[in-house]
Amino acid sequence: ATGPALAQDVPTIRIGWTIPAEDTKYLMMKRPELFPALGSAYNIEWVQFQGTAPMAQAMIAGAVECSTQSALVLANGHLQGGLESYVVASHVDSTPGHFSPYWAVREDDPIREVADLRGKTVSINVLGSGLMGPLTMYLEEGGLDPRRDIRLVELGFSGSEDALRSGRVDAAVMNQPFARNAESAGGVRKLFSTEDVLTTMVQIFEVCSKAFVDEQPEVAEAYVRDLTSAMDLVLADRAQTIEVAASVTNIPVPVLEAYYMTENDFERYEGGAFQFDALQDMFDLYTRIGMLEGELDAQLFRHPTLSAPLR
Amino acid sequence: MIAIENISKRFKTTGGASHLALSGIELSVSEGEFVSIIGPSGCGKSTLLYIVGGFVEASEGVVRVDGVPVSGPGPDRGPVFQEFALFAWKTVLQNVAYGVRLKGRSRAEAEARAFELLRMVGLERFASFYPKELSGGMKQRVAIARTLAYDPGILLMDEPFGALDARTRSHLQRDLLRIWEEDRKTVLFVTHGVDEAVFLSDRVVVMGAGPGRIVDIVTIELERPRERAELVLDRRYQEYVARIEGMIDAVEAGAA
Amino acid sequence: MIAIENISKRFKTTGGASHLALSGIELSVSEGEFVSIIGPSGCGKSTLLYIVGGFVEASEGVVRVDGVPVSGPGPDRGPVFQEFALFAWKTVLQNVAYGVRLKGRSRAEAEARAFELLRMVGLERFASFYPKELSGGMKQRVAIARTLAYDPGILLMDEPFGALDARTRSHLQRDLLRIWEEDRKTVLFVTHGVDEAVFLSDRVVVMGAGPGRIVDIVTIELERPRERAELVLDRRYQEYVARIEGMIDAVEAGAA
Amino acid sequence: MKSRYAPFVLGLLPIAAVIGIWAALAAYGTLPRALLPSPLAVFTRTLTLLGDSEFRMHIATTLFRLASGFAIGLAVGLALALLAVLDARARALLTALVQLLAPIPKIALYPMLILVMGFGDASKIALVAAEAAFPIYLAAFQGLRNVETKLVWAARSAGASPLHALFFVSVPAALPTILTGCRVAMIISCIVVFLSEMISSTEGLGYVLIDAARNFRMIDMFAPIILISALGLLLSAGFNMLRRRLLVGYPDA
Amino acid sequence: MKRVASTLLAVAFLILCWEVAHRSLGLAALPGPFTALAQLPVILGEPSSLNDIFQSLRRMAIGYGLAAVFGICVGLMMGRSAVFAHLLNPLLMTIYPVPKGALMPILMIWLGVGDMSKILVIFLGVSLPVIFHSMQGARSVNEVVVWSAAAMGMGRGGQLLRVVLPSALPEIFIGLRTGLVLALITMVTSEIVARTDGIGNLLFNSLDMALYDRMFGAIVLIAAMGYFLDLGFDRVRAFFLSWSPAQQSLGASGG
Ligand SMILES: Nc1ncnc2c1ncn2[C@@H]1O[C@H](COP(=O)(O)OP(=O)(O)OP(=O)(O)O)[C@@H](O)[C@H]1O
Ligand SMILES: Nc1ncnc2c1ncn2[C@@H]1O[C@H](COP(=O)(O)OP(=O)(O)OP(=O)(O)O)[C@@H](O)[C@H]1O
Ligand SMILES: [Mg+2]
Ligand SMILES: [Mg+2]
Repeated sequence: ATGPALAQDVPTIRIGWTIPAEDTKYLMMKRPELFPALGSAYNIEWVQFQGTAPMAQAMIAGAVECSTQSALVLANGHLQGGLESYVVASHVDSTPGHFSPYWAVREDDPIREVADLRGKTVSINVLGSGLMGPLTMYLEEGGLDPRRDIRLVELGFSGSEDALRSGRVDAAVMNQPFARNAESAGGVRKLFSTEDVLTTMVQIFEVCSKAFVDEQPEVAEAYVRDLTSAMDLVLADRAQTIEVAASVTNIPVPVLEAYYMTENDFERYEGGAFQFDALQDMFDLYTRIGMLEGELDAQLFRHPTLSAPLR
Repeated sequence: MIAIENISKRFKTTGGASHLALSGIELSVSEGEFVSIIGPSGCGKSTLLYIVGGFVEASEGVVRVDGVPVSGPGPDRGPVFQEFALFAWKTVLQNVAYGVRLKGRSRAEAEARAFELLRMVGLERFASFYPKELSGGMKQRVAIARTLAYDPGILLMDEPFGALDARTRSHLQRDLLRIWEEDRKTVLFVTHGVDEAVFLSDRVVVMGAGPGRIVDIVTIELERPRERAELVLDRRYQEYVARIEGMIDAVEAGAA
Repeated sequence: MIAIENISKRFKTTGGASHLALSGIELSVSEGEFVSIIGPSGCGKSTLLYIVGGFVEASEGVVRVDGVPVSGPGPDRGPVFQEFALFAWKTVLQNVAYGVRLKGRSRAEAEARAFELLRMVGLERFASFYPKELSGGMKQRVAIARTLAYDPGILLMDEPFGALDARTRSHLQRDLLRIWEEDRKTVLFVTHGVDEAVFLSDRVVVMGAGPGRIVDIVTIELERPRERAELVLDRRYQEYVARIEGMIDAVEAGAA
Repeated sequence: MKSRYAPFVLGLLPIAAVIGIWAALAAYGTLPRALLPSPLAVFTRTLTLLGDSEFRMHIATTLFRLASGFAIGLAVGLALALLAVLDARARALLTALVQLLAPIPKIALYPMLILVMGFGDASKIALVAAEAAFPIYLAAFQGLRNVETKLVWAARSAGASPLHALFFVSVPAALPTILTGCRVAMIISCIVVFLSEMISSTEGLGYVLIDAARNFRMIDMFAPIILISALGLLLSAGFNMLRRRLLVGYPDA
Repeated sequence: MKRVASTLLAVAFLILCWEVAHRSLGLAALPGPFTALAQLPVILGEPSSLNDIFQSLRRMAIGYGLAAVFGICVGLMMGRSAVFAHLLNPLLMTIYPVPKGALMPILMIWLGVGDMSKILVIFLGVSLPVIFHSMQGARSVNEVVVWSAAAMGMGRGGQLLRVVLPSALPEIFIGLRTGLVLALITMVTSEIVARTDGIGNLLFNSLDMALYDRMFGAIVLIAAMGYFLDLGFDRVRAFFLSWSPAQQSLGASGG
């Protein structure tokens, strides 16, 4: 979208992304013309990753400036990897009245409550992922030790439904868009939801490295401004959002239509505002169950000015 | 009995050309007969032997052994190749014992037989050597011993004594004749030595080149058993040698 | 001038034994001399040639060429190997032209020279063939042509005419002599043919086996240029042949 | 005596050099400390971990998967190559099948393998076997077809059946090539067993590695890597010994 | 002709196996062959997919080319010089078994997340078989042939390039063929961690999104790429090895 003559003077930032549910970034990718600063004040080199952990590593290595992150990876990246960064905007969260990841069992399976999970095979997207927190809480409340009393296997969200139906696992973790597919096909039922443990969970959000923000504050600010307006555009035009998401993720439009931006989807905040309190709650939970070594203050990741919404 | 009926062989070369190596070969070798083939380099002697051995298919014609068309190699026809073709991963002894073991003999029996033949070719001291550790002539002798060891009814020998010194050669000629006289194998023997051919054979086939064909067949009517020292003084022997040498000269002069 | 000084060669065999192939070889060959080596199979003739060529290191002793110790192969010494060792990926013409090109000649020059030598060995019609498409004797002739083509000062020839028929052989003997008489190369020539050795050489070295050693050296005092047809009738020639054959017999009888 | 150890010393030189560069980078480089711990730290950490029985269990699990996967791959690869050499129709079909199947990244089918064969050893062994079989098949097949024909002729004339000639002439003649294929397959197996454990596992060195990576414990990431490298060295040494054993007498041994 | 027939037979056989597996397993992760094949025109109709394929092939060509040159050189030298083999063998054996994915965090610093690291991964994957098979090829060269060249006055380098290389070529081609297969596989897997563009991106994104039809469509595409590359490779090999005695008269030896 920029002339070659101009491109030389314009700084380029490298931004890590994943699929799904980063609609602001998809929009910036696919409709750069909607963002006047993009291409004139700065350029973006998009780098797609598999999961948030590799992106945190890439940020530590200085291979990208900003990326999508989740709470636990951010915390570990800071505590173990020395990653200094700021949370600049929210992507999606789980809140009451919106979608929260949950564990499902087969409809006809006699598993009804925590205790029934003893000795069963339970899947999780990534061993030691953020969802481990709510699961541990749930199991411990029911008197089960997650390390001994169940068999925990790692299985990406996409494989959950198949594994559950084929009997490879007894309880599988569900996330969008796979949850909605499984629900519409029937035969599975919700056992418990993360919402039962944590009412609000920050799911994924945008993080920029401190080095980048300090060195190129104007660029960082322009980026956050664009994220803000992108979120506004996302919320304003559902049809366009779905179209863009479908073209990036290749998920068929009807599938998205069925749940996207409904109450069965995650919450997207106006302007991409970020809930530091919710992040703190999650840190505390992780600390309590031993997934984090020591207390961590969510305010560490808050920049005094650089935080969506920036208009 | 070997009946070679109207054999032709045409090769396709990598260059794309087609090369007629043998044309209309007719020859029949009776049971227990010793036939030598002699002819200029490249006239198709080895190729003819390969066809009789069943290794190479003729482009035309058929070879029958005891009336049965040859369709592949078999233990009735034992070849000794110009290039030796020893098993590099076997010792000299194992190479020679190989064919014997295939006939179902015990290891001990096979090795005893192998030693016998190694003694014959003068290599018993090298039984534990590997082929790469042998001289050219020694490899050739191992190849001969390997084929003789399993006692095929027909021997197809391609210049088997080519790389040997005179004494070893005449030793082996004598031993080959002795073996042949004992159980009258059928032998097809390619050589460049006219004296060797006359000394050993019942008939000598003279081949010419361009394309490979049979020029003449000379029947050697010398009594057996033959003794080299006597034979060289025999007028008939000398005449045979001279006559065949003359033929070859004529053939080659014609070709050149 | 080649000076072979007290050369010994000991091989370690795979079996773990150690095998003395050559022991205390002393020989000096003057510039432009034609020396043949003759001896029983496995007595170390090839090994000796390899050492002079610089392909194999002696266990003891040193070889000097014009006073300089041999430390590796060089274009001053051209070998013709018993196993031919052609470049399988090159046509006959390219094989022969190869060494010439390495001397910096243009492609056209090299091919012209190669054709000349192919004509000499009677293979000009096979210039575009690959080695796998040649008969044994044809390969041997290509190997000879390849070495002669690049015109080394010293020729190291290991049974170069072994796989050839009598006529081709005597042709090539004549051609080799002609080349030699023209520019007096130094030649070390391994052969099993006593007549060949006497016909070609200034001196004939007789080797014995177990371990390989020089038994005697016979100086052939026959005038040059030599003509085969005349020579065979020459008493002195016949005496040389008989004398050397007697020596070899004695050597081998002793070994056996 | 000195010369007996010379190859060994020679081989250690470049490795020592790599470790030296690593140490220098860790000490003076501009790399974040979290990304590149010093070799000393890594080695001591590896030693500590080796003392841990749980860690040793991880090693055992990985080795078991590696060995069984490779063994199956070897058996399948060799068997198919032999079949292809023996029978013209099988050859035509196998050649076409291999052309179609070989380039498929088996790792992409791994999620399906999990569903069919479970999360345990079976799916991982199957993946290793699938990746190991192809290099072995290709090397064995080509090696067997390149065998000097006169050797086979000599054996067939001595009365060897085609099958016997294949096993006792062609296979030994092709052995150097087959062994090279095995060597390649061995290393690929190492990589794949780790990869499979990194993708989905609850035990094994690959899991240790990915778990450390996710939790940014770089030093713990290096421990399995050091062990894989050591395993590679060990396998290479074993392989060379085997090769010397098997290739007695061969001109190129 | 025969080749086409056997390929068609193999394809039919595979489709049959696939269909049977699909029906008997009843997994969403394993759609039927025809559903997957129906995705091909869809995938090929997208400009972004075509770009993916092109980018992958470009990286593969670079990685493969570099690895072939490097692997042949190193392998030949290792095969001809014991010192070289002793020196390099242990290093290679310590480097090669390490999964490159694990090193990504460090590689990213030096090479970034773009082409370089992916090309490196392909390079490592391909050079492995090329090195070892070249080494084997160089080892089994007939010494006397090398001597012949040395006697003509050819230097060490010349011998390696003009004599050892062609002699070892049949064996080197075994390595190059295995390398071709590995190039495709590593090309795809190199795109697991950091995805910019490429056919692996297409494949793994479909996998992550549980778009199995599309994923198998991509797999079919990769297999087809492999098939045609292999076909071309065979032509090249036949061209370079026409002189090789091993390439002829297979009928009799096959027994
Ligand atoms: N690599 C080796 N390892 C062990 N022994 C060897 C090796 N090469 C040759 N020899 C031995 O050295 C001796 C001499 O071999 P050489 O090839 O020089 O004989 P030769 O005189 O050329 O015989 P021929 O006339 O048969 O060619 C033989 O006894 C042979 O067994
Ligand atoms: N594979 C092949 N392709 C093309 N031509 C071939 C092939 N094999 C042999 N020939 C040709 O066939 C002819 C006969 O070869 P053959 O080896 O039978 O000769 P020969 O009589 O044994 O010669 P020699 O005495 O030199 O061994 C030769 O002209 C050779 O060039
Ligand atoms: Mg012949
Ligand atoms: Mg010799």
